[in-house]
Amino acid sequence: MSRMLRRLAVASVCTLMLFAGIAHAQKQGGVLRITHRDNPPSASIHEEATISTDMPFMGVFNNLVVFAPDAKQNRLEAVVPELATSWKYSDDERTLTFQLRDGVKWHDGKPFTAADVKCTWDVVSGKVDGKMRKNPRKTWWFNIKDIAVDNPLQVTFHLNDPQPSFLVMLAGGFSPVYPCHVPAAQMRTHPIGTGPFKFVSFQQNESIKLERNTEYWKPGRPYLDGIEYTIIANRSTAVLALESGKFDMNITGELTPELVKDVQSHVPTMQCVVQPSNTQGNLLINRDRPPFDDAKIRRALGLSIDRKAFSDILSRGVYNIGGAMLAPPEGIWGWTKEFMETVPGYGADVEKSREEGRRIMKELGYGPDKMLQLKVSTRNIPDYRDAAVLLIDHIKNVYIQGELEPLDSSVWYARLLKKDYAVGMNVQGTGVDDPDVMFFENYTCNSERNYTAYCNKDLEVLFRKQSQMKDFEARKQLVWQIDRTLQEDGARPVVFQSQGGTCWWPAVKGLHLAVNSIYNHWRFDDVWLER
Amino acid sequence: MSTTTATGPVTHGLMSTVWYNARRYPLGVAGAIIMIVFVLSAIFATWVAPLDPFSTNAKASLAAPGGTYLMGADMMGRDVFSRLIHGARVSLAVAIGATMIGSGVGAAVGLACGYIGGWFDLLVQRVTEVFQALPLLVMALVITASLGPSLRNTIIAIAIPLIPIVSRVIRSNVLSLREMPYVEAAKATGMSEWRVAIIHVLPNTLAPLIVLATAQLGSTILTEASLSFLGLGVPEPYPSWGRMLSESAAEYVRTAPWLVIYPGLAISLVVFGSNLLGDALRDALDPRQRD
Amino acid sequence: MAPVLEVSGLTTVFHTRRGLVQAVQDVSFSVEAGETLAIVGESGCGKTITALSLMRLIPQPPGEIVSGSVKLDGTDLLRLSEPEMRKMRGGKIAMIFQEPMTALNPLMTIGKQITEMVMLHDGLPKAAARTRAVEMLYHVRIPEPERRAKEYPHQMSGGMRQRAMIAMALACKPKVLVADEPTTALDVTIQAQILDLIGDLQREFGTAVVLITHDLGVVAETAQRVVVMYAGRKVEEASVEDLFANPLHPYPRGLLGSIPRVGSARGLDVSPDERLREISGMVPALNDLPPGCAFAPRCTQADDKCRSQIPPFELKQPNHFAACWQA
Amino acid sequence: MLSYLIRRLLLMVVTLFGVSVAIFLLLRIVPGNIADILFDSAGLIDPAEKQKIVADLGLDLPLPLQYWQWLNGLLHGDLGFSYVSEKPVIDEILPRIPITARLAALAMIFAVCAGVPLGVISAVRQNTKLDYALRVLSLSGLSMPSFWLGLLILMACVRWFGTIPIYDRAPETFWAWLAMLAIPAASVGFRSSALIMRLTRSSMLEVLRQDFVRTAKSKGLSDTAVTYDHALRNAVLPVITTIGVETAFLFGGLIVTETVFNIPGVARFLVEAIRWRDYPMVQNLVMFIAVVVVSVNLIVDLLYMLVDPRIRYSE
Repeated sequence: MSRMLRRLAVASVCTLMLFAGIAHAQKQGGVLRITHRDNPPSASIHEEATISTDMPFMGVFNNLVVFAPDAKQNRLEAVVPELATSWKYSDDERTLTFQLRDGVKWHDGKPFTAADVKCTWDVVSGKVDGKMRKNPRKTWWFNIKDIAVDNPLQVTFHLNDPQPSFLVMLAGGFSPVYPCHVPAAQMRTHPIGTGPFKFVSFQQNESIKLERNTEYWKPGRPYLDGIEYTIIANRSTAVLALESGKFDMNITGELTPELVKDVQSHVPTMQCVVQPSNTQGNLLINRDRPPFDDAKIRRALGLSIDRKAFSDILSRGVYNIGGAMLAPPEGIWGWTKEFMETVPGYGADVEKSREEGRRIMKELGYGPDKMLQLKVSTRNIPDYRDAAVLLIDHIKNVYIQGELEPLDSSVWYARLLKKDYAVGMNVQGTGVDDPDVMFFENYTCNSERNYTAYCNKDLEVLFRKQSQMKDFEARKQLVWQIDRTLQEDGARPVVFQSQGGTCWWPAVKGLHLAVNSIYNHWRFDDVWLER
Repeated sequence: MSTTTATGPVTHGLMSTVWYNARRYPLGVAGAIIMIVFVLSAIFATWVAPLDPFSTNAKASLAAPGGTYLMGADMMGRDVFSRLIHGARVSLAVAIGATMIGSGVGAAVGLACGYIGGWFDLLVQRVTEVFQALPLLVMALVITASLGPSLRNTIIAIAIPLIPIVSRVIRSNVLSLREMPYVEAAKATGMSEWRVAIIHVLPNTLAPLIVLATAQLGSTILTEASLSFLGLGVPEPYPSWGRMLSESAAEYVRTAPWLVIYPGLAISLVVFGSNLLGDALRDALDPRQRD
Repeated sequence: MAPVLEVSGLTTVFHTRRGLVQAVQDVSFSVEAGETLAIVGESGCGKTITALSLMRLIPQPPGEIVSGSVKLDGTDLLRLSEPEMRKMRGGKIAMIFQEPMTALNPLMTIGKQITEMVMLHDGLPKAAARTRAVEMLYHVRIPEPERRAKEYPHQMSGGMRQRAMIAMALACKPKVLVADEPTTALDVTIQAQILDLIGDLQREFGTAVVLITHDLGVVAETAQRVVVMYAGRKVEEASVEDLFANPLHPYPRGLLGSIPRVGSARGLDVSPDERLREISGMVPALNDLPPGCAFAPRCTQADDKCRSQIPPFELKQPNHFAACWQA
Repeated sequence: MLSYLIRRLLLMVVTLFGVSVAIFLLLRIVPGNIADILFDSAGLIDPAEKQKIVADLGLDLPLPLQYWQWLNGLLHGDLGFSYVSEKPVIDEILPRIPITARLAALAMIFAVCAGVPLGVISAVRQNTKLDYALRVLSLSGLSMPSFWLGLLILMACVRWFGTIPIYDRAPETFWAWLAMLAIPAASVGFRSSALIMRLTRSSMLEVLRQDFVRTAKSKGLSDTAVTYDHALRNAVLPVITTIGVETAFLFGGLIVTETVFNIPGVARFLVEAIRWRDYPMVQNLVMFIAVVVVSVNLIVDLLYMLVDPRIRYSE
């Protein structure tokens, strides 16, 4: 009864606020409380590749450029200035010059200059050893030839080739400007930025606290007095805590579509968004080890997969189906449905594909009585394991008897490196929805994240070609073709493209999420609390 | 006080002994029945389970209990009931495996300590104290972490902390048995130490060993469940009860509570059964500890 | 002189899983002030149950006193309510147990254990009760009673503990003292001291003593009259002199025979041919008694009558009763 | 008495030394180290960079040297730095101890307050319906995994209150602490209380059969006086020992309970540290646990001496 009343009260207050919101200006004050899913490996965004670090610490920093806060889709056209006031390409599009904002100060009081920009990208592109423990996005910056400090307020990036996507990568949440004078070790534990929020504390497995940067360069911002993340590993506990009103929102993309439905049925006023997390499940097939050195078996394996069933089971049919690039309408570069149906293994009639798969296997001497026995390795994490369990169930249809081999996280990459696996189930995220990021990070011969060591020099030429193309439509067509080749080659067959839910109370205002990435909108300088 | 009760039960063979004890310990019988059902369903899981515990089904995802899915289905559309029955294998394997290894090695160490004594006993005592300075779960946690998650390693991880528990009891038992008149008498007749140990002492430590082992059976199942709950126990593809519970706990406490309730119920019931049986066995075999 | 304690027709049974066990059947006796009555028998003959029945300390269930009366100064203890009986226990009728090692609370000082009782029955304040406790310890000839009162049972020897036990039992000057094998667990040298002590105190306080023992030597030294029990029944009752001189029932005859030179200290004569004669066989299980005389299976003189009919307990000679067809 | 204490303390040192060697070695068998884990979170494979981290942290040094460095630091009060947070270990552990300590204390208080009286009742009313009910209750307490009980409580809270008790920030007042920790403490203490109850019951039954209880009755004491003044004191002796052993066991329960209720205590932290292969953290936490367990056992033994004159005077 009291719960009903409370809900009613909340609902009516929210309705009131909805109307009031139009009339009232943004409100100053309040601490935004967010549930966090796990312990971030460190506070240094440049060293990590997880939303666990990206979301809570993005507010500490600024980029040179960002995606416009209210942009629905993260793309080149949405890039706007941040620490850079403007940018200019040279005529050959091989130099990119940024004018920098004057009077910006780091949280420790030191002034921000062009040297900091050079420092940052010298390190992340691998030109200088910045004492970082790891540098997961080195491949993003393959095109940087040199960075020149023209004067304290002007910096120039010299590129090897024209690259329209360069700005897109600079605009992502994973590309903050780091202070030159702060050592990498400190950035991991007590980051210093120019952003709207200052770092206060990071208690392992407990909480992350940020407070308002009163000297933020953007006048009147941020509105919030601070942001607090509380780490709650158990997802249902986190949801209940959110619903109880102890928190304002949850870490982005962490709720399953099922949970989002549940939350909204209990708290109808809760604002929820389910969107692609730009995370995909894909198969790592060891093509050096028999029998997968035989392209036919790789193909048969690919034909057994019912991507619709993956989507249905893992997300009640919400997950996108596509190739390496995120499928439209959310994704920019993904195949259209029509194109996809022409790709082998993506046909609408799964039974037909499986029939074809069985035929291939029979030719090779396998059958219901002589199943191919193999191990399906995966990380011992529910997301990975669930997908692997489904995979094992699917490949049964083409006479392959898979046995799950869950590996401890500490062992997983070591095994990949040693190529000690037959089939691996892998789940991975990508920071920005862009072919340059996707292809260079995962499919170039020498990338550290190219787990299968798939190496196709001809295709790599095409990677570079598309990267330099200015014409969007033409580039997209090429990307589709590349993606198709990748899937046909079984480089890393993509099984599903995940979506995740984010919920927040209506009192949280000014929050914008993009549809094709969860990593890039957590500056929080426009967000305010209406209560 | 002079005894007024009559002499022991008149036994006419094994069956009547069983029947007599069954009448005396009805709770023990209940425990035995639970354990028998548990063991049988573990052994004959393939025939008992109505559905394939590994087969996924998009249409049955999170089906509520009832109909085809007696205890509902999990997210993958796998039948919870069938998975529980197959999960009994894991629990049984861990319970029997860890208890046997733990009791076997523990008994051997205990006997050796009681008999060899001296520096050996002293050394083992210190090692035992090291083990006892750490909670069982912490010990098992570190061991599974260091060996990696697998059924075999889980068994080892749970068995190792059992060894000192068992060896201590057996040791003190041996020490007291050595002072027993009939053992002294046997020695007086010129029997060798080892003959005495095997003929007179060993059989007499068997009863406390059985009692102790049965009592540990339940706790090993609980430890396995806890390890699995923390993500360090028996991994997929074996459907372990603890892991079934832990994964559902993260997600379905509210949307699909049957995924949390039934695995927990299965664990509790089996441990309850083994405790009942253990109590009855203790009463029957070890009169000194009788209530 | 009227007897202080008059027991008649006392019958105590135990309800066990294997049926009803008749632990004590129709036992009667009486004791006068200052007198010592010994109840003798092998273990399992029901003498301890008799003693506990007098105190109403039979665990209930499974035990039950089904009939009879235990009159203490004319009051039937068996008819008292439990609170009334509590006032009697320790106050009017006290008991000493066989095992001084275990009969005292190991976590309480000796003094406290006596004090507790004195306070309860005589309503004395704590200090006075304590003084009495020390006095009693002095009475039982414990050296340094002040210091000993502060000690715990485990700090004392067996004999000391039994003295303390006696001190406790007699602290409230009970009319009747039930002593259940008070010396069995003690060394022979201590045994005599304890028996002397009981005798001395008995004279001093005029207490009636019911002495339960299996040791005929003890009987000969301390008791005036003897009741012999077998399988829960009285089989013979007589004065010590009469019994030792002329045991009527074959059981006591056997008992006397099994210990040599018994009673020689008091000049009682035991015929040489009856010495060292063992009683073969075992005391029968009380739930599985033979139909006739319970002793018949072990009796060399038993005939068919003995095996089929229970002999009545009757006067065979002046002041000498027995239950035997052959006597 | 003093020599006994010294002997015990020396043995404690030996035990702790053994623990330190054991945990040190166990951790080094673990496949994968902190570098693997760090790279794992970034999805990277780069043996060269990993090697750099390993060298930075001194993990490539010979084991005896690594052990000596740790032990030497430990003896000088320097616990080193966490591999993950790169903060001093002491700063990570210290703030978490009070939370776990409060939870454990509350659980133990609950266990004793519920276990001992119920055990006594069960023993005094042996073989009555109440006794059977209590025995089944205690047995089910021993049979239920504490995390499941915790989850059931959470589910009940969701069902009836629509929300759950969750540790979202440190409570400020004593009562707030109590409110926060009561439910987790009860769910973890239930097992201990069941154990204590069983033990009290059987110990009580045994004591009630002993001669001195009969003596006490023969003195005319009331049942209450016999039960509480004489029997109970003797019956709690083995219970005290169990409380010591159970304190060690309780910690295991705390690991899962802190996980279920999201309490940022030491116990849950240990699991995370193991997961991260954060050697300094795991080593020092385990040592801390061992010190606590060993000390509790010593305290219990001393307490035992205090209560039981037989032991007190024989030493």
